[in-house]
Parts: sequence; C-alpha cells; structure tokens
Amino acid sequence: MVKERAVIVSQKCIGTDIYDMVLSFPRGAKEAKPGQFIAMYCEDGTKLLPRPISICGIDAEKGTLRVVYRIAGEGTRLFSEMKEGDSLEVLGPLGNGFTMKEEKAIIVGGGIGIPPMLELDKQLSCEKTVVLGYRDELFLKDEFESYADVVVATEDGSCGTKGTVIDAIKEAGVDGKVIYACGPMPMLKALAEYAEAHDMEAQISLEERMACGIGACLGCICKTKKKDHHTNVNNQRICKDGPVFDAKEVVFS
Amino acid sequence: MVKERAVIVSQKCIGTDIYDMVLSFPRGAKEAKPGQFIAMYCEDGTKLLPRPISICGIDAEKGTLRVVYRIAGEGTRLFSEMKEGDSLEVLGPLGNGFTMKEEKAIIVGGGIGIPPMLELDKQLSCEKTVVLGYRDELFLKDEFESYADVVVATEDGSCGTKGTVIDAIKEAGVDGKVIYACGPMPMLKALAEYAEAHDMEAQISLEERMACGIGACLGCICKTKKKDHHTNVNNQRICKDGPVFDAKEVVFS
Amino acid sequence: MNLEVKLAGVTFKNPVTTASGTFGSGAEYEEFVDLSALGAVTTKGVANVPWEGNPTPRIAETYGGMLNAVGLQNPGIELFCERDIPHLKEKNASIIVNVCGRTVEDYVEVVERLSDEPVDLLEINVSCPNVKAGGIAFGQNPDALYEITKAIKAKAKQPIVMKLSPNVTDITEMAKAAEAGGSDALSLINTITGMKIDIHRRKFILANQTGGMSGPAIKPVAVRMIYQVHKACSLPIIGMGGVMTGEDAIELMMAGATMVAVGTANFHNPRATVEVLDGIKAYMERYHIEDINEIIGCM
Amino acid sequence: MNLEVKLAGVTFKNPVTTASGTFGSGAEYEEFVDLSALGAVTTKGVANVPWEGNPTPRIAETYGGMLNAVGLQNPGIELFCERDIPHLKEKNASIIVNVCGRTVEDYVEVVERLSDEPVDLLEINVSCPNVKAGGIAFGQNPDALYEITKAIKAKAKQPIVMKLSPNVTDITEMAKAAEAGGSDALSLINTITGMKIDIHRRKFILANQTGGMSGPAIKPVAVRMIYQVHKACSLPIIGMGGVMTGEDAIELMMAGATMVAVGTANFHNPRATVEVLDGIKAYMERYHIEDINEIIGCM
Ligand SMILES: Cc1cc2nc3c(=O)[nH]c(=O)nc-3n(C[C@H](O)[C@H](O)[C@H](O)COP(=O)(O)OP(=O)(O)OC[C@H]3O[C@@H](n4cnc5c(N)ncnc54)[C@H](O)[C@@H]3O)c2cc1C
Ligand SMILES: Cc1cc2nc3c(=O)[nH]c(=O)nc-3n(C[C@H](O)[C@H](O)[C@H](O)COP(=O)(O)OP(=O)(O)OC[C@H]3O[C@@H](n4cnc5c(N)ncnc54)[C@H](O)[C@@H]3O)c2cc1C
Ligand SMILES: Cc1cc2nc3c(=O)[nH]c(=O)nc-3n(C[C@H](O)[C@H](O)[C@H](O)COP(=O)(O)O)c2cc1C
Ligand SMILES: Cc1cc2nc3c(=O)[nH]c(=O)nc-3n(C[C@H](O)[C@H](O)[C@H](O)COP(=O)(O)O)c2cc1C
Ligand code: FES
Ligand code: FES
Repeated sequence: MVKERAVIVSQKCIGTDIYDMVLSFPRGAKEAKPGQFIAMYCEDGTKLLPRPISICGIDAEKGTLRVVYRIAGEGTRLFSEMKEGDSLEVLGPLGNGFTMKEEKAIIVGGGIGIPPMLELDKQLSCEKTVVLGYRDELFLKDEFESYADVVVATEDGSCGTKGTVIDAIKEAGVDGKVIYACGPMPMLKALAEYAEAHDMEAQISLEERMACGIGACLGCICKTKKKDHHTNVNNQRICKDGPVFDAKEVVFS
Repeated sequence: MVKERAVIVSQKCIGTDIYDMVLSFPRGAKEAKPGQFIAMYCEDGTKLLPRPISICGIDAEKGTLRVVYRIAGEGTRLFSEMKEGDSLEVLGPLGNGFTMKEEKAIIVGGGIGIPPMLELDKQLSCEKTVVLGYRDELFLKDEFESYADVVVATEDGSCGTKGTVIDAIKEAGVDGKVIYACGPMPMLKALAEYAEAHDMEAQISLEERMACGIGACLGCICKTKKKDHHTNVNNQRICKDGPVFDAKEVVFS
Repeated sequence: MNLEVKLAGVTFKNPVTTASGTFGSGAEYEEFVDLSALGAVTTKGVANVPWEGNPTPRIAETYGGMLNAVGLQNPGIELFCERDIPHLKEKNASIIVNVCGRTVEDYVEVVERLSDEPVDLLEINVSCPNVKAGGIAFGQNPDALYEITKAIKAKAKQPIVMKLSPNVTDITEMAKAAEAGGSDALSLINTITGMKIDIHRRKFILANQTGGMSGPAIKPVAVRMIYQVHKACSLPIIGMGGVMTGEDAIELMMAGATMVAVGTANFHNPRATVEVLDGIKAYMERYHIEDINEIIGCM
Repeated sequence: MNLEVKLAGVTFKNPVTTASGTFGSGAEYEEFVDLSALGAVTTKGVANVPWEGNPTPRIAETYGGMLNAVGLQNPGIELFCERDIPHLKEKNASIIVNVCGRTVEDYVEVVERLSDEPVDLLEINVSCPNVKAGGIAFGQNPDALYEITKAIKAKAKQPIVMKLSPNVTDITEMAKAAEAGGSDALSLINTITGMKIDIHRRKFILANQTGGMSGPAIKPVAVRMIYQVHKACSLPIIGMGGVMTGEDAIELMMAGATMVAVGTANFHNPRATVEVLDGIKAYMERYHIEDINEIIGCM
C-alpha cells in the first residue's frame, strides 16, 4: 500500500459517462491483485475524501493500473475531465482482493461492477465462464471474450438474455464451483442465494461510502455473521477486511 | 462593470514574488480607467472571495488589462502558477479611479502600490513627476520613465534617495499641485499631511479586505470625515466610493 | 411548472430570495440581476438609527466560507424608507426587510415605522447582542426570544419572520419560543461564530476578533437545523446557509424550507441568485416536478 | 528547537496527536507514520463493552469537510487493553485513550479498567448521548458535565481531559463546569452536528440522518472556541478541528491549545500528522522560535 502522485497515461470515454483511465503507479502496480481497489483523490480541495475505484487491469511491468469508472457525482466528473499527463494522488492497492481458486469459476459482473472482474478473468487459469449484466449499453465485453466464454444479460433484452445475470446463468446453463462477483447489492444477494442453493462458494465484492480507505475510521462496515477480530462485533470493514467477502459470512439487510 | 472569464494572454515574473499578467477581458478593458481595480477569482473552490487587484495597464483596442501583483498568500500564489491560455473569472472594472486634473502632478507609488500608477502616468497629459518607493528591488521603473521623470526612494538606499517617498520628494525638490498616490497606509498618511502642509490636493488609493467588491456587503469601509450618502454614517466603501479618496476626507487611524 | 410559494400568507413568485446583508438593498446587484425576477429581495439589517458598524478588517476568508464582522452598519430606518424601499418598488421587487436593534424598543420602533410601507415580510435578526442582558444575543435565550417576538408581533403590520441564530445548544427550543411569541415564520440559519488568526502577524484577521461564518462550509448545519425545526414546529421556514447552486436550494427545501436565501454565493458570483433559480428549474424539469411545493419538507 | 510540551503534568515530545476516531489505534497508519514520532496517539473512543455502532452509510462528504455517524463502534475495553495498548507501547507511542459511554457508570468502568495500564491521559468524550437524560449529550448540559467529570476524576488514575462538544450556546460555561468537576485539561472541539440529503434519491446520505461535521470547514469554530475557553478558564487545551497543515496547528496553538490533534486530514492524506509536525517546525525556523511553548495562547 502506497500513496503517490500517479500520472494519467491515457483516458478515454468507452460508454455513456463511462471512462477508462490508465494510471502510472509503479509501486502500486507491483503489489496489486484482482479485486483490490485504489483510492483516488480529487485535486479540488472542497472534496477531501478519496474515491474508491476498483482495479480493472494491472500491468506490473509497465507499472500501470487501469480503472474503469462511471460518472456518479462531482468527483468522478472531475476525473473524467482530466487529460493524459495530468496527475492525481492515489492510495493503493487497498483491500483483500479475490482469493483465486483452482475450481471451475463463474465470474459475474453487473453494471459498474463489471470492471474489477476483468483482471480476475485474465489471471484465473482454471475453467471459467463470464456472466455480464448490463442495463442496455455494453462495455468491456470484447475484452472479457479474449480470456473466457461470455454470457450476457441486459435489462432491455437488447443483447443476450433479457433479465438478470441469474436469468442468464440459468438460460445458458452456466455452472461452476466458485462464483466471483461484483455489482449492485440485489444482484449480489441473488447470487449468494443461488450459490447457497447450489452448494457453491461465492466471493462477492461490496461497496460502501468510505473515509480512510485503510481500516481506521470504521466508516465502511458491512454486517457479518461472525464477530471479527478487529472490531469484536458483527461488523467487518469493507475497505480492509473486504471488499471481497465470502457471501455466507455477509448479513444482507 | 462585467463579470466574465478572462483568458491569460501572458504572465511573467518581474521580481521576487512579483508577477505581471495580461488578461484578455474586452468588455472590461473598454470601460477601465486608471486607479480602478478588478476582482480576480480563484479556480479553487475553497477560496470563494475575489482578490482585488489594481489595473496597471489598459489596452482597449486589444481588449486587455494588465495587472502586476505580489504573492501575498494562497490566492495570489495560485494566480502566479497559471499559464498563458488558462482562464479565470474576473469582475470589473471596479471602483472610481483617479480624477485626472490638468494641474502639475506628482504621481507616487510605494511597493505593491506602484502598479496602479503606471496607467495614470501614461494617461495624464499634464506636467508630472513620478516618485517611486521601493524596499530594495526595483520593478516597473523603466516603464514609468517612458512617460515622465522618475525619482526613486529605497529603504536601503540601493537606488535613489535612502528613505521614504517624502524624503525623495524633498531631496529632489519635486513639486506640483496634485498628488496621486497608492501604497502602504503610513506612506499615504505622510503624503496627506505633506499635501495639507503644502496646500496640495492628494488623491490616495486605499486597500481593505473585501467580500463583494461592488458596494453591497459593507465589508471594506474607511472612516471618513463627512457622512456619505449611502451609509448615512462616517464610512465610505473602498470598493465602490473608492478606492481613490481625497486625502482630506479620510480619517487616518 | 409552478414556482410560486406562499409563506406566512404572502405569495412569492418563486422561492429564491437574498440573504440579508449580502445584497445591500439590491441596487448594487442590478447590473447582474433583474430584481423583479427574484422571489423577493431581503435587505441588509436596518435599525432605528444609523449604525457605524465595526472597525475594519471586517472580512476574513475561511476554507469554503468566510467570516464577517460588519457589525450591522446601516443608514437607519428613515433613509432606508425614503430611498431603498421606493427604489425596490420601482424595480418591482417583493421586499423582505431585515430588522436589527440593541433593545426591544429599537426593534419595535423600526417595525412601527414600516407599518405603512409596501413591505411583504419583516425578518427580525435576533443575533444582535441584547445590550440590556449583558450582550448575549436575543436569539440565544428562549425567554428573551419569546419576549422580543411577542413585543414585535404586537406592533407589526406585516407578518414577522424571526431569524434564528445557530449558535445554540438546541435550535428547536428557540423555534418553539419564537412560535409561542407569535412569529409567523422562521428564517435560519444566521452565521456561526468563528475566528481567524493571522499567524504571521500574530493578529486576529478581524478587528472584532470574532465574526460570523457563512458560505458552503456551513450548509450541513443549515440543513440539519432546518430539518429539526421543520419537524419540531409548524411555522414555515426561509432557509439559508451555504446555498451556491440550485441543488443546494433543493436540499434546504427538502429539509423543510419554503423559501431559500442566497448569501455568500453572491460574493463569489454576482449572478448567483438567478443561477440558483435556474438550477431549481432544471432540477424540476429533470425529475418532472410540476410544482415546487411538492418537495418542501419531503424528507 | 524545543517541541516538547507539558499538559496536565505529562510531558509529550511534541504537540501533535491524532484526533480520536480518525486514526484507529494507530496500527492502520503504521505504513505511513512512525507512531513514536508523534506527541501521542489518541485512540478511537472505547466503551466498557463492545458497541456495534450505527448502520451504514456512516460517511458523507461535505464542502471542505465531512460528516460521520460511525456511532462509536468499538471493541470494548477488554480487547482494547489486551491488544491495542501493548501494540502502541511496543511502538513506543505515548497514549491518550478516548473513552465513551452511555451512562456515568459506563465511563467509570472504563476508566477504572485503565488504572494500571501504561496510558498517559484519558480523554473523555462527552458528546455521547446520556441515555438516562433523554439522549441529550453529557457535554450539552453543564450540570451533567460537572457530575460526570467529578465521578470520573474520583476514579481515574491518569489525568483526565474532558472533550467538549461545540454544539452548545456557550462553550465557556461547559469549560467551567468541567474545570469545577476536576478535569485536568480540555479537548475541543468535537464535531458539529450536520445533515446531508441526497436530493436525487430523496434520502438522507447517512443512515443516522445526522452526523458530526469535521474537517477544515469547521476550523474557524475551533479557533474561536479554543480562544474563548483559554481566556475563560485555566486548564490546558488539546485543540482540534480542521487541522490540515502546520500553519493550522500554529493557529490553534496561538488561540490557546497546548497540543493539537489531526483528524479528518488523515483521510485526505495518511501522512498528515507528520506533515503537520514538519510544518510546525518550518514555521518555528522561519520565525526563529526556539521553544514552541512561546506561541501557546499568545493572542
Ligand atoms: C470498493 C469500491 C470499489 C468501487 N469501484 C468502482 C469502479 O470500479 N468504478 C466505478 O465507477 N465506481 C466504483 N465504485 C463507486 C465509486 O466509488 C463512486 O461512484 C464514487 O466514489 C462517486 O464519487 P463522486 O464524487 O463522483 O460522487 P459523489 O456522490 O459526489 O461523492 C460524494 C461522496 O460519496 C462517496 N460515494 C458516492 N457514491 C459512492 C459509492 N457508490 N460507493 C462508495 N462511495 C460513494 C464518494 O466517494 C464521496 O466521498 C467503487 C466503490 C467502492 C466502495
Ligand atoms: C483596491 C485594491 C487593489 C489592490 N491592488 C493590488 C495590486 O495591484 N497588486 C497586488 O499585489 N496587490 C493588490 N492588492 C492587494 C491584494 O488584494 C492582496 O494581496 C490579495 O487579495 C491577497 O490574496 P491572497 O489570496 O494571496 O492572500 P490571503 O491572505 O490568502 O487572502 C485571504 C483573503 O484576504 C484578502 N486579503 C489579503 N490581503 C489583502 C490586502 N492587502 N488587501 C485586500 N484584501 C486582502 C484576500 O483577498 C482574501 O480574501 C489590492 C487590494 C485592494 C483592496
Ligand atoms: C457580509 C454579511 C452580512 C450579513 N448581514 C446580515 C444582516 O444584516 N442581518 C442578518 O440577519 N443576517 C446577516 N448576515 C447573515 C446572512 O443573511 C445569512 O444568514 C448567512 O450568511 C448564511 O447564508 P450564506 O451562507 O448563504 O451566506 C450577513 C452575512 C454576511 C456574509
Ligand atoms: C470518523 C470520525 C470518528 C470520530 N470518532 C470520535 C471518537 O470516537 N471520539 C471522539 O471523542 N471524537 C471522535 N471524532 C471527532 C474527532 O476526534 C475530532 O474531534 C473532530 O473530527 C474534529 O477534528 P478534525 O476536523 O481534525 O477531524 C471522530 C471524528 C471522525 C471524523
Ligand atoms: S473507510 Fe475507514 S474503515 Fe473503511
Ligand atoms: S467589498 Fe463589499 S462593500 Fe466593498
């Protein structure tokens, strides 16, 4: 984990309000694992807190990290306006990342939860299928296809299965032993239930509003079944103990 | 008076922490008069108030205004880091400016009060002498010399009279009917007394911390002898009724 | 799209007004703002007689805000009635007059003088020190607030809006005291007391040492207090504190404000009032809101 | 250059500590900060038993600051003593333990448990709601504050530092109550209560609706209260509220703080504490200040 000024190597718009940014962040890139995230700071002093953004690609050799993010507010809008050569403060890599197993994998991404699954797809060497859920507009799909078979669900049915990622899994008869997933809470909850019913492991990546990003402020907890070592209550810190959790451990509200 | 985004046409450092910036601000340049000022806004949202900076040069044809300022804090430091082509919000021209008379003039500038006197020097067509007071390092002196004779005082005696502008006026035997001046308060007070003693008019340009810059907030008043029309007390607004006052009207504290 | 709001029985064409003291009596902003396009112009605090205000410096910038210690310099009610009211009327502006004083009698005198003037609302600034009570502000003591409200209400011809100070332990207690005293509406928040030191000169930036903090830095306190007061009493609210954009105004309205005043933002941008109004309209369009009244206190 | 300060009889190698709740128990920041280089580490509020804290979201960003409603989640004093204190000692850090509770008895239990622990100061957070008094915080009522101070002081083996809430009408009244109750020093300020609404979803950002505002936006309030308290009572002060730089720390010290805590700044920059310390040193060098104690309360 380091904090450094990272230079923007490239940035492009790859969908409506969706940006693809490559950062030169050598020390961070060396350590990074799929499922981890970085904290990106705004240059604007009115916004003090870092924006947590998942790592979408790692190039340890070139010393770069890639992130794909959607404009969700002022901070991400400022990032989107930055240009190649601009720089910003970055802290990372943060969090635990996915635990890569050897068993047959189902890699699931929903919406802006899709980007963190790309590096995992790339690094997982076992048998695997990728399931991507979009509202309508597709992004990153081609890149996933270079590492695995991809099944798509769209809300409007414009591509693949009309419906959710669960619908797509069923329709395409996707199976496996371990689900790795990131996406909106209802999707993660449905996947947790699906995994439970099918006796599969599910590693899900959660989101919460953060302040420190490193486990100190207790801002970003999720309810868990077991007491955890750190806080001695049924909470775990998403930034430090997560963002990836065994779905069986999470209490969905 | 307009508020517009002004583009920086050029900026250079002309002394220790002293910058010379030319702004493209066509509508403002058309109206501007010597002794008026502009309010420059920081791009940084943590600093909301405008910085009042005197107009040092007017080019109505090119539509530019020139300012010369010293780094005094965070805002002016940010200005100094801006480059040609960058832009910032500017409000102006503000204030009354000098009332140009036909009588023999003594134009006095002290320290960072020197810049506003340059355009006056240029525009005043009558007989005139310029008196400039510096701590040690000279700036803008050559430019004044292209319009008038220049007498210099320095605190350390490294150039011209060692001492104050009053010392220089006496030593060089400068005389005239109207003093126009901008500079630190002790200098202005001394000039006011000198003018009084020698039966001269003195137009002095004052400074105060401002919020609105246009006469609405009553943040920037100076004590005056007469009740003024606006506030009905013995205060006048430096931003609106000034910054140039007849020294006889000002109550020095 | 309906932007009209009604507050204390008075109808305003839209919910945007100016925060007292930040907009003079409007004249200075006319080059930037059509005064008749605003819901109302709220004028700088005016007393029974002219006040000189505090020595300078009166202004200090702070992180995301500012401090002011203007000290309520004002020309006195006579000149105000002769000059500022007719001017605002000529410009077709609705008028909220902000009133200040050092004693209850001062306030009452101003309010009575305004009886026959074409003024829509009287906003009573009770953050002024009560000279008869050792300098603690009227708005910091519920009993004093109740008394002054009652005294003013008894003489006021126009509806009165007590403007509360945020420098209190429990804002709802103050709101209830003003309600009990007969206030027709409430304004909140006034500035939060702060201080800034020039560490290089070892001097206070403000001649008065302390000043009132305003600007976006204080918005979360404004939202909180507006919400608390809206839940605790039934008076309509003019909200202010850090409004820079239409979205900020919407936030204060959702918390419970019927009207919203734009203050410090004017110093950052003289067109702030109209831009806030435009921002409100844009928000309403985006979410297909027909009537601005739908969102008031919707939380 | 002397940076050593003495507060409540304890000597600290320099005046920079951490603001409780923003630095955990130090461990998370060890990759960025040598804990022994700080004046002290002030730990996250700890109660007699573990607290779950509030539901999420607990964090909201505001203009120049933030709101938190963590709700004092903590592992309870046992685990804290077993794990966090030994770890901090191993790292050679001076320790200020921040204590919270729901009743006077809760606090006293924690303080007694800490009797034999190698702790330098006990900082008592009285912004917690007093469950026996309808939820108003101990720190918002001078009598309650006096009582809890007295009860804690009677049992405490280490010097106690009452940490005051800024959400009061008159901070000096609270300072005097804590002084009368036997407090050895004071900490101020805790967070200012605020609220933020997500206008797009018409929901409060914080699950708890309100949260505590911190960060540079509140610094002017901190400076003002530190100054007022420094003038009104004779206890030494640990100052906090918006310190981002060494210059901010100097400002709080000039207002009257003997030590300064860095809070929200850590979230913006994990090295904020050491950079504040470096900034203090740079200021001292620039102005040829031999001893940091010269500037404390110099206004
Ligand atoms: C572990 C993790 C990984 C993430 N990865 C990605 C990613 O790869 N791509 C992507 O587009 N988004 C990702 N997000 C969401 C992203 O952090 C938010 O969209 C972003 O912080 C919004 O910032 P803003 O300034 O644009 O919005 P604003 O609403 O203006 O932000 C205000 C504050 O709220 C916080 N905030 C707002 N929305 C969220 C959110 N959904 N999650 C956490 N904090 C939020 C901001 O960080 C900031 O502190 C991730 C979130 C987490 C927790
Ligand atoms: C009418 C007028 C004309 C001026 N002309 C010039 C000029 O031509 N060249 C030049 O270098 N300076 C000029 N000044 C001074 C200049 O405004 C300040 O140096 C500048 O505002 C400092 O801003 P800062 O952010 O760097 O300092 P900071 O100290 O960080 O500023 C904080 C706040 O204090 C205000 N402030 C600080 N010092 C002054 C000051 N001396 N006068 C007014 N406000 C101040 C700032 O505007 C800002 O609101 C003029 C001032 C006035 C009133
Ligand atoms: C320079 C200045 C002068 C003010 N004068 C008054 C006043 O005369 N009467 C009053 O009730 N409030 C006064 N206020 C408070 C504002 O009306 C408003 O309540 C406060 O500034 C918060 O709003 P803002 O953050 O939008 O500025 C003044 C504020 C400022 C900044
Ligand atoms: C996330 C967070 C958690 C906090 N937890 C505590 C706490 O447990 N006990 C306490 O006394 N103060 C707590 N505080 C208040 C800080 O210690 C400090 O008083 C306040 O944040 C002002 O300082 P700052 O502006 O530097 O953050 C907390 C503040 C934050 C931001
Ligand atoms: S963001 Fe601080 S603990 Fe996770
Ligand atoms: S700065 Fe507002 S009146 Fe001069």
